[in-house]
Amino acid sequence: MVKQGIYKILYNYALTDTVYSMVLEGDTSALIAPGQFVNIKLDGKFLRRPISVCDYNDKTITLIYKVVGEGTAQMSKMKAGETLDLLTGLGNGFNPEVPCQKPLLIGGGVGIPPLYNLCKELLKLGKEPTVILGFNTKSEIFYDKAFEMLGVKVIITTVDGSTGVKGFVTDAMGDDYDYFFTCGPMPMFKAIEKVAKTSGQYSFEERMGCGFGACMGCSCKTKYGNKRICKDGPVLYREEIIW
Amino acid sequence: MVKQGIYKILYNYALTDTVYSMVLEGDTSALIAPGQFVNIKLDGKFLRRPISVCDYNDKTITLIYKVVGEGTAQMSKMKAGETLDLLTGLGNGFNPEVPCQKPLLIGGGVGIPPLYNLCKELLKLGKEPTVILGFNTKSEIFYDKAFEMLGVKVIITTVDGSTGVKGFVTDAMGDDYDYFFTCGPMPMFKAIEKVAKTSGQYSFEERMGCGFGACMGCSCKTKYGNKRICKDGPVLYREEIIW
Amino acid sequence: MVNTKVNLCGITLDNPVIPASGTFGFGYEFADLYDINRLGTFSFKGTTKDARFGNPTPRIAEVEAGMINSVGLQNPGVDAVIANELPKLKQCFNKKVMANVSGFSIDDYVYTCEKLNGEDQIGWFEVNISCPNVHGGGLAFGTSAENAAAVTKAVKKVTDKPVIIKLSPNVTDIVEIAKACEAEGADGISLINTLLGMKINLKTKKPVVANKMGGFSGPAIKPVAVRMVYQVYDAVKIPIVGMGGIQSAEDVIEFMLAGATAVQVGAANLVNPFACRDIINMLPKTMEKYGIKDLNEIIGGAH
Amino acid sequence: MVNTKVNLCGITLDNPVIPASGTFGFGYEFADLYDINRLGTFSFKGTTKDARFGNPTPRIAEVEAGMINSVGLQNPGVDAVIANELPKLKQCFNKKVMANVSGFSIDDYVYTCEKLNGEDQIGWFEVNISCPNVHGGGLAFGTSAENAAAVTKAVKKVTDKPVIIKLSPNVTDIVEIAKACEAEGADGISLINTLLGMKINLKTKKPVVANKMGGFSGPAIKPVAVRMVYQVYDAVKIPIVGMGGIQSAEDVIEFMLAGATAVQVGAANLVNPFACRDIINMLPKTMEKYGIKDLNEIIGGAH
Repeated sequence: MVKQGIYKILYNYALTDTVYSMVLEGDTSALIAPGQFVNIKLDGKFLRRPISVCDYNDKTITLIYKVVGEGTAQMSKMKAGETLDLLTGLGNGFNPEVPCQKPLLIGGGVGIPPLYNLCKELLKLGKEPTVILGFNTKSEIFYDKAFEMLGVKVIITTVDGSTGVKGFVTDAMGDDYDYFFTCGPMPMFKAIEKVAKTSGQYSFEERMGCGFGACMGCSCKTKYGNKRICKDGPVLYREEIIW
Repeated sequence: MVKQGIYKILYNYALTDTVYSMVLEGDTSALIAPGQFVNIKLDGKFLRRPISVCDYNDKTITLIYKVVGEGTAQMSKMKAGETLDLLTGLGNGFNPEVPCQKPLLIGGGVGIPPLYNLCKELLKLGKEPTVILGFNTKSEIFYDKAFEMLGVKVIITTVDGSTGVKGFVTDAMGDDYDYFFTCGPMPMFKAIEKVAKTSGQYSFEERMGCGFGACMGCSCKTKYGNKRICKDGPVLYREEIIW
Repeated sequence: MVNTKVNLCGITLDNPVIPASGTFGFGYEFADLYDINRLGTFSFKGTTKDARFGNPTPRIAEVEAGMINSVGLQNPGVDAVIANELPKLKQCFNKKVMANVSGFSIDDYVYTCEKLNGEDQIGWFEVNISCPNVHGGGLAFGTSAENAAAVTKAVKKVTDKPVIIKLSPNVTDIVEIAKACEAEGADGISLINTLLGMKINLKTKKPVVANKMGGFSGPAIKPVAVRMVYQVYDAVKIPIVGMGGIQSAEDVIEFMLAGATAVQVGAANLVNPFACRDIINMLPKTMEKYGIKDLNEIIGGAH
Repeated sequence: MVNTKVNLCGITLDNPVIPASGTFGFGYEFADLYDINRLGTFSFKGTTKDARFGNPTPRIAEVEAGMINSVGLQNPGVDAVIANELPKLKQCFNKKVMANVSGFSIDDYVYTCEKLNGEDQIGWFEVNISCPNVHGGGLAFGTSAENAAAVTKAVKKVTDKPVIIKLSPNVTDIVEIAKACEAEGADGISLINTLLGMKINLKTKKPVVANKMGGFSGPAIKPVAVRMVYQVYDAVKIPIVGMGGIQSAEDVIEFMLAGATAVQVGAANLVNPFACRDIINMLPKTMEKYGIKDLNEIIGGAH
């Protein structure tokens, strides 16, 4: 269920040249699954900015965002103590309770953050996730250590080979997995779709109007009818997706 | 000549329930006469807010403004250290160098502030100004002490008689003056016009577009052709005004 | 105590605030967020004869003080609306709803309205003759007085419910079109629909929305909307439902002063799903601030 | 090094940035602020046959992301422009200026253009057929293709200078009007003039501007302007001068991608008298950011 509230910034700092981590304090009760997102009102901007939730507990929400335009640039300049108006509890997140034991978590760039809370949930369920994090180059790498601290196997791929496996996430997938969860850019999804051998869940991005299912701005066709990325997604099962 | 610049707020505090004083630090070189004004850009507002200059020196500008709408309400919440984008040096101010020895300065409400710097200029020229400050009631009174500290005679009028002369500024004008300078609401101007026995200068208000003479938003007809309140005014000589 | 009740074509609204079509679905999804019976009513998602997926994505662009959408009338079609949506709405909404209908021919409008006419939940028809997103005729109805009149006439024949015609602002003479609809028996006029707008992405150097142009809404368009409500109020006797950039109780009052009997809130709902509730909450206090005891007194007050 | 030079109807502009008529007077007052020769050119204050005081005050209202004005073509009349304004301009501006002219009859336009035609300082005529502020005919020319064509034809007969027709956006079909002007020999189209808008003061409960309605401009109207430039570019071969809410070098590029050869900056000048200088300063860097070497390459690039 959607909630609106005012959240206080506790931390806001750069992880790389363009990727920032923001920790917000406030009501987190609307968050019920990994892979959900919040929608942020910024001064002077008409529409809210949807940002996926990296992690949350009963008091704080961690967002990891990339500066891609004016809105996120504005966010990156905010200081601890300032407040933001958020809609929380948005989206139909990942379902970690699917039958599997050795899931792959495949993240590309800013698609990585929502996999973090998912990874924690999978570990709680006694599963043994392996995480593949894809970047263009070494300087863009973030959150690899955070995943390692969860005690899971982390494989890094870089397009230029500056760290880890040279190439794309698909070059590191192997076949020792029984399910996959992924979030990242569309070309990565299409590459995964070609080689994946199991069921899985994809978390999609689309330009949204409202973020809570009202405007039909982010509709897509699936094998089981029209869905709204913001409300019925952003996570869709591999089986329902029309590519 | 118009200058644009960024000014730092040194002080911003309430003088009454609705009237505030703001002292700004920055380039004041464009200010050349009492009765000029600045035009202030506020976040989220398209047009600037024109505010008359109460006083200035080589480092600071003092503005006294009344909260009358969203823009001025926003200004009233700003803190020392914050900055504002100002156009300065706007308007054709009072001319204190007219032949007179005992001028009256007549201010009504937020028309009072520009008379302060004028009063200082008149004193420098060796003249003996008397100041009449008109208010509705005692709680609205401000800047009477500031004028008194200049060593001039200050007469306060209040409509309800709660302080000073009961009535309007015209009830305190008497006839011991040889010129007048006034700034205030239109009904006050019309009352003064009826009783004034000398030449004088009126400082007008009009809803402005630009504040520097470009848009013709604040034009008025005078006996000597069309004038722009923002650029040819805000101060007009009694002799040219068409009422 | 102030009075916020207004009468829209014979039906009393507890307040004049109506979520606009396309920003409130079929209502029931919002019932989780607050009691939607607090609304005056709402206008449901634009419904057509057949189901429509609408336009390709991206469908949304943000602009200064507003947005552009090119959803393209995505809806499940009138039969599914009757079979699935209205029964779900009945569970959480005990007022009359406004049925927003669109079509691509006069027969389409007639078909959809005739089907919906039997539904007791529906209080009014709001006939959208102005959606700028759909190719092939949808545009034409709203941009000529003759076509607007023809739709009005045809729809009036198949329903006894009040028929409100929703006008496009993308016209030279909004007054002429409103008068033509009134002459054919329209019970009300709602305006404005979205302005036709475009935004270009400097990185891709192409229009942001896939359909190139889309409907431009939000506070940016309010001055055009207020002006058109004001103009139409001078020309017709039937009530006006005003809309275009409303996001506060002040805005509601501004539109009513211009001549609106009720108002719709569109884009603001997409920024804040509680927008209409918040506006309704603020309305009495705002009325008091401006010395208004009864909203009915201010309708057209700026004339 | 990027190229910002463009050719507007046979005259090369150093850059495509032109202060819009009514926001830059006759130029010379701005010469105190910066060297106005840095501009592409500017369009001078709308000039009519006779001197006009214009509309009563208040003439200005602020709205979300924009403003409403009802100045009503205040100007000293064509004779005074020639006698007083152009000589003053000559002291500080060595480029060709764009002569914006308005009228209330075809004879008015012809009279004013004929008088100005002998002035060497003038490079182009910009014929305003769309100012929404003036009662009595001014509106009509811009809202019908026939009248727009008639003005074009008449003005073309009395001048060999390029004639740019400035169109009103308050029309159903902007393309039809642009094509009608082109057919009668217009050398260029400039658009958009202001939208017709209104704001009501909740305290007085009356319209803010004395004339009730006025011309609505500013960033709020940019999506409508970009859309119309895009539509007209598809329909005519003559160059387009785009305007409507431009306040940055990015906006200049957006309008050029839509199809503009040059652009005008209006309301932004009233917020910042240095706006055009600042935009011109930012243009090369902004072009580099978006990989643009020559502005001529991007004209109409979004199509």
